[in-house]
Amino acid sequence: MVEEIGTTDKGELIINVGPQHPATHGVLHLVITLDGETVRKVEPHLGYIHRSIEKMSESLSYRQFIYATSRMDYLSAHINNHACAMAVEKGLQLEVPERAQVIRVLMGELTRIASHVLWWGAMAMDIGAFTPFFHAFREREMINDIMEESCGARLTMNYMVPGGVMYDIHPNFHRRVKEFIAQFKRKLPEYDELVTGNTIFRARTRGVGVLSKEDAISYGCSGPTGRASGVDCDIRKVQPYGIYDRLDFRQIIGKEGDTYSRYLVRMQEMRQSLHIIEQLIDNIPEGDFQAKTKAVLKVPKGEYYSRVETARGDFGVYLVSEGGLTPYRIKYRSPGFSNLSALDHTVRGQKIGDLVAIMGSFDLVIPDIDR
Amino acid sequence: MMEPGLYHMLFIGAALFFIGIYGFLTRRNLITMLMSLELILNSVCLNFIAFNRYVWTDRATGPSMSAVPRI
Amino acid sequence: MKGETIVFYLLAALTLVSAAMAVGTRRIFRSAVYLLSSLIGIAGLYFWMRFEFAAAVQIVVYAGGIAVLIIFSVFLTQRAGDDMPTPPMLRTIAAAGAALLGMGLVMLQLVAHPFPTPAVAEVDRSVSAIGRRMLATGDDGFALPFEVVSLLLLAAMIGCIVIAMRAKPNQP
Amino acid sequence: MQHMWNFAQLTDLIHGWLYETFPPAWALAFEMIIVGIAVIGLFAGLGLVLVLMERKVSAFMQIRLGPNRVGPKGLMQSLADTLKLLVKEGMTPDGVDRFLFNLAPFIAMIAAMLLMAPIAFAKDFQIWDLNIGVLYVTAISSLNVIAILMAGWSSNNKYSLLGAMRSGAQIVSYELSAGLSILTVVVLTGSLQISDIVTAQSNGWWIFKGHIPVLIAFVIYMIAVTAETNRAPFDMAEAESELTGGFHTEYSGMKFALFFLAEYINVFIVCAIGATLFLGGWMPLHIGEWTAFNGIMDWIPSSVWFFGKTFFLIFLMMWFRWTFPRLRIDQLLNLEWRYLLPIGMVNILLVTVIAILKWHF
Repeated sequence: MVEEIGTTDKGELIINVGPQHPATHGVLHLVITLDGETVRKVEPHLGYIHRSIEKMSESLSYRQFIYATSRMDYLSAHINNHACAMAVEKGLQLEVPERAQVIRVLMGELTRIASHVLWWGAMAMDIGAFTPFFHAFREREMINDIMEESCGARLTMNYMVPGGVMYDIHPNFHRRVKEFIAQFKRKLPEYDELVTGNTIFRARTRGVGVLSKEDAISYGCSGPTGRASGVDCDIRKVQPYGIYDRLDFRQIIGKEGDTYSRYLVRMQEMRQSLHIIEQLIDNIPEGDFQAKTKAVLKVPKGEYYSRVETARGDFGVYLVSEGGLTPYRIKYRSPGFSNLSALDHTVRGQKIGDLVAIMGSFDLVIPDIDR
Repeated sequence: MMEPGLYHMLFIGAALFFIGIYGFLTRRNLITMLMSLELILNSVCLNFIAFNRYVWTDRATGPSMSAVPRI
Repeated sequence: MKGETIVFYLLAALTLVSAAMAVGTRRIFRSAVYLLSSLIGIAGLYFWMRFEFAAAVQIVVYAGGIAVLIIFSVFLTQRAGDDMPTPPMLRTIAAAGAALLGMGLVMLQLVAHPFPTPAVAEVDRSVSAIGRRMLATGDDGFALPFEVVSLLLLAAMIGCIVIAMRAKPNQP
Repeated sequence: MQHMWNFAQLTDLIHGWLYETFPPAWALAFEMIIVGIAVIGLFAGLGLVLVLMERKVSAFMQIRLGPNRVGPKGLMQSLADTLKLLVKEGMTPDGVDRFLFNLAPFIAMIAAMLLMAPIAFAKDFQIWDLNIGVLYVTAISSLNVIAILMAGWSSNNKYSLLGAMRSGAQIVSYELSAGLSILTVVVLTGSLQISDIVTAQSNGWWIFKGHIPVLIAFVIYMIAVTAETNRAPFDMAEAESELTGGFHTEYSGMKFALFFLAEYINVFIVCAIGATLFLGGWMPLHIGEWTAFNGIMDWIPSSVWFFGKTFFLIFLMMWFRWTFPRLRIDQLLNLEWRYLLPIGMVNILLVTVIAILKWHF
């Protein structure tokens, strides 16, 4: 490990970016080695918000541990919960009612849009444009309102339970989502106008931070970050879960693997998610929203794995049960951790400004990296 | 104190010049030596301008001349 | 005493004191800042003598150009925060002696030499007059030095480009 | 009606009274004091107005309301902020070069104040109409970079140092373009004096009279001064997402406020110079022989014209700031050296030809 303050023998500057820094969007600590403005090396230092969620889950019941995962990737709380619920359902061999399946996917896709919208604003802010952030929050607020009504919370929803969802959707849900779809369709071109088409933005992102397909695979990059490099890794297509195999949507795959293509992949994904929501919103089947389960869940002895596609990529839950009241061991595979590992490789030789842009395009959520 | 005139300016010029000389002789660092040289150059410019102001006022030689060492 | 006189003495003090501090201080960055303030004092003296153009050029060239250049070279080549070593006592004394001796000799000459007082009315010192003079080819024109300086600058520029070019192939 | 707004009579009155009542030296001293107070008052007032304006403009662009609690419609917000900054503890971190650290904000402030001198705020209302007005502005504004370099270096912080280095490279480069575009108007007018430049536009502003080259010069000027005042999209020196705060990372309290104020005053000054050079300063808009229209335009006081034009340009700069992403440092320098400077150089040749052949109106 290098000395954290000072200069190297070659006269390179060593700078701490973080743990509190506007560009890291959380308590990530990067020790960067600079040659003038050029980044020579990036060393992420983790652990500033490690809450040992995996260990904590071992002492929580099968109903409770799900809620801890909302605090990991808090922007995809629904989708994280979905993965945990699925792992438990696999163990219990529960059949989830159709209505619950549809609601889960609807909520998941709304979450994905909310997450991507926030990322869009934050990335623009990283590159120096403030205004998109506020525009992004206008749409995100609508989704948060929908969530609040149905789930009772705006950020850490804890809505998915083994066997379905916790409550039925709110009567206003249908109308509100319709309003959101109309609004979002109107605003997406505005997003493109404000950021995508901007010459400065393109100059800042095109050809910057190129991650080749091979590197993306070897670093285990998933989600939009991996797909922008051409990796075919959308879990919704590769290993469909829930009702995704019956839905009509495309997996967005980029070519260049640069910051701009990561940007475009996410912009396209928002459109795809909107398309999924449009397919489902008028076809929510009647029926139970939750399968009948016992009051105390006991997952039979065995190992269960479920994976979902969160807004950041491949999220996996590996659950080992000894047949007791709590999981014997839980391991989460979080997309952010693998994506962050590609940062050093991608950033070397770029400028400081690019470091920020690349980090923004990786869409890192720090609690997802530091569990 | 007298009304400031040519002699005052020349005194300042000379003092700057020798402050520059002193710096040039004591420093052993290229950049600081360059800085001392700047002082010397400026004392020359100041003299040009002062002479133009007080002695040969009929021609605008001073500013023009002082532009040359400045470059 | 007139207001102008006070202003003159203030400017003179600023110039000389900061010049002395520029050569005296042991921190190289401070030295650059003192040098700049001395040069701005000189610009003030030019203003005082009603040579506005020369004063403005002085500020443009020194504050905008040379001071920034010096500060950048300090940043790039020196450990700017460290104190510079004090020069050996002998050299300090020798340099001070030489400077004082020279100063004394010059002052003797200055006092002894009577300068002629101007007989002719003041000439137009406006920017356009200076501009005409710079490009005049006549007896007191400055076209030749001007061109020579341009040539020098061109040579310096080409030299810079050559130095900058050489580093290229080594870069990754 | 317009005489009510004519400051010339007021200033003449004060000038005459002072010189009748007191000996010349005292009268001069009193005039200096009056001007000093006026400048400081203007300084503070402009700072308050501009900060509020920035916040309101950004709120407008960002679909929010902006400050709306202190005073009617939040008008007193910047006053409250100033008060807060005044009473805040000014921290000095360990290991800084205390002298330079404390000096830097004042240098920035003094440079901004000195810039006020040659600006013609209204008809015959100018502190110092010196014969090299425009050059003076260029010269003094280059002092600003020294303050930034001092602040950046003395903070003993690498973010500050990087910000200062960026800012130095940026200001020194963009000064060339700004200077060249100022020169186009100087070439057309044949004078560096601000009052001459304004008078030359009595029959039409240079941006209309000077054909396309002056328009190009105006665009280059706006880009270059945006860069010179370190405002987005060229705010490399601050670049809060990269360098947290650039050269003023370590500053707090009143020292920070001084930097902040100096930045806004610099914005005002460059816009005022832009308005003076290209948009006719306090000259009203006249269109050819439309006597009635011109009469109405004349009726609007000259100070309103001046401030209207200046604030329009300031609004333009704020618009840039809240719309564009930030450039990268190498792109920034490329823009200057590869595009703006060559264009400016060719442009000034064109303008010279126009001026010699008297093609302008």
